[in-house]
Amino acid sequence: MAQHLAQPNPVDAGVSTDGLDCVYMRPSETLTDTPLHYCPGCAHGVVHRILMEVVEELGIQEKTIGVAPVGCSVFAYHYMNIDMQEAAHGRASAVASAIKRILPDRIVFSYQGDGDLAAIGTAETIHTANRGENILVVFINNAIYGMTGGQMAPTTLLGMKTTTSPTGRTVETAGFPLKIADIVATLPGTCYVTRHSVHTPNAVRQLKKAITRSFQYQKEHRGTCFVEVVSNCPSGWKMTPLEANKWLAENMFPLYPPGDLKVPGERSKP
Amino acid sequence: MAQHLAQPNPVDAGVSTDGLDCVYMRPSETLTDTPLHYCPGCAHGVVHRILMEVVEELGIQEKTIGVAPVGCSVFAYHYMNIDMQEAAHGRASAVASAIKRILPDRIVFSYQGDGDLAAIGTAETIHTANRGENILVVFINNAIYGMTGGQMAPTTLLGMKTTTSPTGRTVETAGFPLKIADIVATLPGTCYVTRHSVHTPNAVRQLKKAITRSFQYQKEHRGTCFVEVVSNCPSGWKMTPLEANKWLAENMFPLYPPGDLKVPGERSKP
Amino acid sequence: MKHELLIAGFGGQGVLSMGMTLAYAGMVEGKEISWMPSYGPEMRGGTANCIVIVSDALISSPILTSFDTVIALNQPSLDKFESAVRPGGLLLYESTNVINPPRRTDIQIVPVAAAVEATKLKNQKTMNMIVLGAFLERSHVVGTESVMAALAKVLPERYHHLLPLNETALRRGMEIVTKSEFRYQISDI
Amino acid sequence: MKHELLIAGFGGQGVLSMGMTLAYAGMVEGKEISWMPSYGPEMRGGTANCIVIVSDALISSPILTSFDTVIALNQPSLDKFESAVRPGGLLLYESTNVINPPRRTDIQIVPVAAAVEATKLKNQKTMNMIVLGAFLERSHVVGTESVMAALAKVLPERYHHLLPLNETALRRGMEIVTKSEFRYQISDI
Amino acid sequence: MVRGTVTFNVETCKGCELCIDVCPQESLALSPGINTQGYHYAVLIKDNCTGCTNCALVCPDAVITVYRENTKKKKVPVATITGVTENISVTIDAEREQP
Amino acid sequence: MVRGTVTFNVETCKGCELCIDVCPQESLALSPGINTQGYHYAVLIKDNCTGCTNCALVCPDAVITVYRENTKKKKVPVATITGVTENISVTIDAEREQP
Amino acid sequence: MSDVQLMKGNEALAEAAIRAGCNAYFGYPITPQSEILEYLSDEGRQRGMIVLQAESEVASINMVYGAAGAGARVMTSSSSPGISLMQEGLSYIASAELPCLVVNVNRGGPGLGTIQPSQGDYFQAVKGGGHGDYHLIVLAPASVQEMADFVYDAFDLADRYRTPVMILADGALGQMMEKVRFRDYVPAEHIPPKPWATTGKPKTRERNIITSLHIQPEKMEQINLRLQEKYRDIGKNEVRSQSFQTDDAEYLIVAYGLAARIGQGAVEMARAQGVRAGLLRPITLYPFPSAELRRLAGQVHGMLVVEMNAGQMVEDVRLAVEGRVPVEFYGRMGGIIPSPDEVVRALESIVKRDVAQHAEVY
Amino acid sequence: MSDVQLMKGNEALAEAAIRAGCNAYFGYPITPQSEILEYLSDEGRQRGMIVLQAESEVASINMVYGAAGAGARVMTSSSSPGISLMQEGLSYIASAELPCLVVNVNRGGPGLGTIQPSQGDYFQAVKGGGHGDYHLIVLAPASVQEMADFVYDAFDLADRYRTPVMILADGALGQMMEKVRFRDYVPAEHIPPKPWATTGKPKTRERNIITSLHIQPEKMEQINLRLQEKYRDIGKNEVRSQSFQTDDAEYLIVAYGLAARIGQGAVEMARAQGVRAGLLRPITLYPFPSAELRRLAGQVHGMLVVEMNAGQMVEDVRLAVEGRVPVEFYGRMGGIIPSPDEVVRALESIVKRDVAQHAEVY
Ligand SMILES: Cc1ncc(C[n+]2csc(CCOP(=O)(O)OP(=O)(O)O)c2C)c(N)n1
Ligand SMILES: Cc1ncc(C[n+]2csc(CCOP(=O)(O)OP(=O)(O)O)c2C)c(N)n1
Ligand code: SF4
Ligand code: SF4
Ligand code: SF4
Ligand code: SF4
Ligand code: SF4
Ligand code: SF4
Ligand SMILES: [Mg+2]
Ligand SMILES: [Mg+2]
Repeated sequence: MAQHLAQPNPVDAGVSTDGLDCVYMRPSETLTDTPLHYCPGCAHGVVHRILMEVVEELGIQEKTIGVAPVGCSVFAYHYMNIDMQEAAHGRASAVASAIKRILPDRIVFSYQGDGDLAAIGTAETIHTANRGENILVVFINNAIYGMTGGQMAPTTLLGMKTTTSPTGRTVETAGFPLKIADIVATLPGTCYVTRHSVHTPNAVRQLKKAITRSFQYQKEHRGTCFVEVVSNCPSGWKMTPLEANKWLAENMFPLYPPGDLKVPGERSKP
Repeated sequence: MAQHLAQPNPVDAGVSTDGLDCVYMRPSETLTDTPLHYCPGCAHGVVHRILMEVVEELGIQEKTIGVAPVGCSVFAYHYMNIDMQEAAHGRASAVASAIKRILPDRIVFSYQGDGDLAAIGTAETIHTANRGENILVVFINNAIYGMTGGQMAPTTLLGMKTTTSPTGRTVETAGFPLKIADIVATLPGTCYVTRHSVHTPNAVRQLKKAITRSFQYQKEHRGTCFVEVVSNCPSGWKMTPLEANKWLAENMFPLYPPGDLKVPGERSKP
Repeated sequence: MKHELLIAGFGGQGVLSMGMTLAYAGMVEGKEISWMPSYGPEMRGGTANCIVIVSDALISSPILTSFDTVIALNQPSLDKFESAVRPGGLLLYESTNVINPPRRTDIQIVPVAAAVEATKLKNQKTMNMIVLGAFLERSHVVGTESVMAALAKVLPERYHHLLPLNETALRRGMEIVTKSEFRYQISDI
Repeated sequence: MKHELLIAGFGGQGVLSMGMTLAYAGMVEGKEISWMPSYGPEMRGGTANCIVIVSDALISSPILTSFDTVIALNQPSLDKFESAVRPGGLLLYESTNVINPPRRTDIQIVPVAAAVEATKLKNQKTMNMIVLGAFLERSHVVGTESVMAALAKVLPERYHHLLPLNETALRRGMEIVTKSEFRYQISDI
Repeated sequence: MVRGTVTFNVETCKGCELCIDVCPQESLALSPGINTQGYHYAVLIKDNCTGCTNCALVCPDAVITVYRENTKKKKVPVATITGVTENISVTIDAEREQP
Repeated sequence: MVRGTVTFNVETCKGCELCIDVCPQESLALSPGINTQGYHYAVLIKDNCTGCTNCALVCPDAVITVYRENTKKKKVPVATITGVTENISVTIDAEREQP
Repeated sequence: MSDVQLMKGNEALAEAAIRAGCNAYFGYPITPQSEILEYLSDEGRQRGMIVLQAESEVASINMVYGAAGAGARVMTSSSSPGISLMQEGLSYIASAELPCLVVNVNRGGPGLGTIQPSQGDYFQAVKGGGHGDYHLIVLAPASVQEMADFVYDAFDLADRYRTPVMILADGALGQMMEKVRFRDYVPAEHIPPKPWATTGKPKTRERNIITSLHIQPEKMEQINLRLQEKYRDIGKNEVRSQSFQTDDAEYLIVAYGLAARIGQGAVEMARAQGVRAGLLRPITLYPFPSAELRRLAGQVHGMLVVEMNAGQMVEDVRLAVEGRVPVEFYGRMGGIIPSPDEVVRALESIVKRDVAQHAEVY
Repeated sequence: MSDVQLMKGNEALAEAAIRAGCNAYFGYPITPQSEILEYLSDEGRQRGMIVLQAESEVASINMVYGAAGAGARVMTSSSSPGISLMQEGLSYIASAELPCLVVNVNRGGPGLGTIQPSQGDYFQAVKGGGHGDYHLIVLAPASVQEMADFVYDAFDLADRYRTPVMILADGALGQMMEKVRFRDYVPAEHIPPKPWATTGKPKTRERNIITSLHIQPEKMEQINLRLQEKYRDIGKNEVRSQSFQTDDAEYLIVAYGLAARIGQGAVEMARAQGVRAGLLRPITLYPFPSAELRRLAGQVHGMLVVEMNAGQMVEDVRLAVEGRVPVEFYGRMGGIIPSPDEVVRALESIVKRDVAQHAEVY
């Protein structure tokens, strides 16, 4: 945790930090200085930071390769200071599978939105997990297509208004919200499937633990780890960040409750 | 059951049928006279016949539209005397969904192999079921790619030898057999998910009931019905038909046990 | 007559609707018009802009890199588009939150403290109308009546009670800009 | 020299390996050869065929519609390919299970009761070798030694104990065809 | 024992033997000869068929038609009474009644 | 009460107010002014920050650095004994021991 | 003027689809055309259209296949990467001869590229990006008005020839607002009966089969010959192009879609400078107005093809004129729209060279 | 002769891939090329290759993207419908400049079509079936021997230019057995270092990023200009074709792949009949041997393009000769292979017409 003791030069000169230790600062090595392009309050930023904190703290920057498909987080490579590949929409887990098979001793993760992972990428998601690829899949579930301007996603809640469900999602036209993590958890190839959020400090702390665990399991070749982050999309939801996080807790958790869906028993792969 | 009483002209003149009623004959209306091109003992033929028996007995020939994608059963339209569409590999359920939405009062089914439905068609399968499309999906699971010459399918058993798993399927290279019916059963869009076979007369009788039920539910707009038929592929398995059916019961049933995975409680769609 | 203009600012400052109002006004006057918004992910982070062309003749390209007029509603937009004003053109900007004013000497530069005025009108949302008024006063691309007619189209029915307020804002914009002496005369060039 | 031939029958009658043996034999003799199997779903239902070309010159197309020789191992193949034999060409067929023999008068027709002979050899699998022997006797496309050498390549190691049996079958085929008078002489044409 | 029989469309039989395997009466076998498709086809070799339809059900090629004797007896009238001018009463003994 | 403070990289703040919401001390608020990105940015408005890091954890833009006083007291020697030539025994009264 | 409206190209196209009696839309969001799906999800559904947001473009195009096969008037829309995913489906649809409309609001590629306007998908649209010998009828609108008008034409052509029709626009045409007036159109008067559709087999007819599979080469060749025959007919009957100041033109600009508008601007500027320029604008990219270009090749001294790509349609122009006149190319890529004055500069260089040559000659 | 073997084209290609040091194969079964996947699943795995049967062609091509981006020598293979599904991925790979080999064993289309041999995917392969301005280097083998040899060339070209390379064969070349001898090839001597690959970022270098996204049009145009520059280089350096009896030829047959073998047969027959025929066989379909064709256009009286499709390469031939000589086309479709004598008949008709014309002239 070297960087936690490193003394940064405080930006607003006003505050005095004499005799105080720095107990929290952004990861200095793994997170670039590029300002994030996300909308104010967007969860993507938090998850990016946490991921990079873990990479920095585990000292695996040199071994980690990330894959981010198109979606608002397509620019992840601007912010994460590690080798990265941008993937076609929905194919991140296939791309990550291939990278991992070529470089089995590297730590590989994909970072995918719900439109990406649960709609166009459904087949790749299921088969990556079913093959038990030794990677971490980070699943940002904000129940909407953020980047393209707020269309309905497979994860969109019933009754939820989006630009393609202007009167609210109905079962007749669009079917039910897809709980893909629950599906993935049933597959023998996965070793750790868990659902988190970043709307409170404690939630963030939990997520960080989950990601750390996932990388640990990956080192042990336990199979696929799948971390869902129930996220917000203030812009797509047409709410303020505070409203969005409140709405998230009240409306998304009932359907997507935080917690572990699957934890490793004995290694699922001999 | 009109056609059951109709007296056919017996083919081999030798046998006398005087004073006997015809208690079983191939469906005369819905099954064409074209000889099936399937290999000797192939389950496809039985399932074709049963499907058409039900269509004939329910008197829905005029209302029924079938979709068969590429796979050994791509020629289904040579045999089933109903309007049919041939679909691209993996897309049958998407094609069927569209047909049903255009013609909601018709009875629509897709007839798909395991390579088709559980590999390339995974996304379409899951989303068709998740939307609760009012169709019947008939899933012929013979644990192999028959038409292309016996390659491994997602459903191929561990240790099973195929042309692409010459030393037997291993988890390391190919992951686990995919129990897609179990996944589909978890989706709220489905109303009836059941697994059958045609390797014994009783199994055939059961399958016929299941298909009849499925069409009934479709009339009631209950959502997606999914009927898996654990099938054989003597050619792909390199066995005689008798060996194949024996092997099927001994090796496939443990992983794909026959029986209902989901039966309708109260209607899953309001 | 052909006028090519760019309006840029933060999302939420009413950049797009301001442009659309102009376009409608042009339509009301039977002119050829095109309205081209910035679109897609570059809107993340909250900046928006649109290009409006009002012309008597057919319009070839709706997307341009230099303009007769640039209206900048914030510092980043000002920095980004100052150079896009054609020599002799007009650069009109909301000055309240601008720390580094434009430097060019070959164009007409008009600062408008619209935010301040908007506060006086007790409705920050009128800011863009004030700026629009200022622009109309300077350019006469379309008539004020046409703009009011356009507003009636652009504003959803449920906001029509705000039409008078918008007119007031428009006129206020016109007043303050006539008062404001501007730093460089076209003649300077 | 160039010989184009088609072998057709049920899957399992050894159609493909028969062709491959010929091809290898041609290779052994340093000839240009191509072997083209029927492939894909038309194999469902159990018929198979392959086209073998043995030539001194470069081979252009591996797929043809007419042949110097057609070897038919069953009735359907006979019916389907009788017409594909070039005038003056050779039609050789396994006659045991054939109900409707060929009718053409402009080609050489050689029925071979190979199945019967195979039963005598107590191994139905030798049927195709008997037919092959008959063909070699009639056409001399490749030498018997080359064919034996080829067999050693085509047969997987674990079946090499069967080589002698295959040779016997080959020779048996040669004998019976010399005995069998055939219905039409080339001279008839 | 119910009397039945089966007929085969021999030309479409592929000799897969599935019918033979499921016949409880062991009434079926493959013919030594082959059909024009080259298959040894299934034939009835005994007259003990009960018309249970097992064979037809498992046949992949819809080759088999099954017949069975009709076990339901037609009702036979016990009496014919005509020209009735006055009320009469008729009774039938239980034994002779049809089931 | 532990003493802490926070610093902001104001130019990268987007004024989402998430930090403000989670501060147990209500030490934060948005500034009336805006940064060059046009956002009212978060600032420390009280000196009661405990350095709990809540704000930094939820900040989507990694704007915040948190400082806290080091509560671990350094050990102070209770005596210095030098030039010992013979065995001696030293005892320290429990009270004066460090926790 | 009463019913003139100010609309985005994407919205105008969607509105026209509703008015054209389009029964169903299957699509997936992608910039810069998501407004089509969004408009139809609202207006379209309200006005009785089946609008299904599919799980992917692959599913979309196959749903179009199914719906068209069931006799519906049906469409999908996407942008470059999404259209690439539809290539297999398009080949199937063309082969099974199913009428439908596919809209490509072209963005800058290759790869994920940019979402800005581009004409980089010309080859894919015109030569057939899918496998096998097939073609789409390809219409290239140049204004919001045409984004609407061509929808009617597209559906009618699709039905007349039982073939997929593509409207190939670009991001700018999709996103910009212009004036649009909707043509009167009564679907019932245009939509033909579809006796071949799989609507359920009555006793009175043979079963209908929608397929593109023909294992026997002879049969498959027949299918292909029929398709080629159809493409010849289309080439005879449906070529459309627009001329601007070509009568006395010595130099011809050839451009389609948005680039044609730039070209028109350039022609005006060039003429102002005394260069006798003209513009030929292909409206149907397939079938291509080759005859008209051959005719003009006899008249002009040189041609300049202007595209928002690296040079694609220029090949069809060269194929048409077969060396009779020099054919130059000017293009911008990656989402950049050339300005009329760049085009004029490019034109001038041709003029200069041409004059120089003549100098030599005489 | 010792190491001459009798092999199927698909197997020879797969064997060559192993010998070329191909690290990984990702693919999905489809006739007529499944033998590639099958051979590699057995031999390839035994010899240390990563062989993954993907869930689809879409997954396959994106796995190729990932593996190539991670620095591996990697390939996939499929046949027409499967290749259509790869178009988006191919566009990404070309844009991200990732080296890889893609094999298309062409079958008859469009749609599901037939599994018989065809050349119907020429346009898709050469003009870019995917979106945007990109090209694949396309090699067209004509024998089982070349099915093997071109694998080495393909991988080397892919690495040299950081571009996807396609081997475009047909069902017959994949399925037929011929003699083949494997060239000596030491991968280590050919495979260059790949400092751009995402292998994990050491402190000593900036992070590597594999992407095809460039939101700013200016940037995206730069990428495109670089790609076009690369394609020009490839055009300069890598054109390959084969001539047969062209020196004194008066009539030229132009054909590639299997059709070229038929063409060769036809040339011999024609010459036997006294017609001075020759054959030019493009080996690289992209870059296309236009210069050589232009040269021959100065020599011959006419050209006959022979393809197993409705006429695709013929366009590139016409583009090359620009009307200098008449260019006729003869093709068969749906999986039918033309016979040498059909071709000769087609050639004769040209000869007759040509002679007639000359008659007029003198
Ligand atoms: C093949 C293809 N189809 C569609 C798109 C357009 N597109 C880009 S991102 C995206 C989905 C974004 O939603 P999500 O994956 O949930 O990510 P988010 O932006 O919500 O974080 C879509 C549909 C594309 N780029 N490529
Ligand atoms: C896009 C595409 N990929 C691959 C193929 C080749 N193909 C045809 S059928 C088939 C799978 C057959 O297996 P299955 O679906 O299980 O049906 P079965 O033959 O076993 O009944 C494949 C891979 C194809 N036709 N199209
Ligand atoms: S659109 Fe939604 S997901 Fe995308 S950056 Fe904005 S808030 Fe985040
Ligand atoms: S290959 Fe298998 S599935 Fe196909 S017909 Fe033969 S036995 Fe049936
Ligand atoms: S009907 Fe029953 S008893 Fe008769 S042959 Fe068939 S299986 Fe045997
Ligand atoms: S089951 Fe049918 S096909 Fe098989 S042997 Fe019996 S009759 Fe013949
Ligand atoms: S560190 Fe804790 S107390 Fe201090 S400002 Fe942040 S949230 Fe408030
Ligand atoms: S959470 Fe971060 S970005 Fe949001 S207001 Fe606080 S400091 Fe600014
Ligand atoms: Mg999302
Ligand atoms: Mg199967």
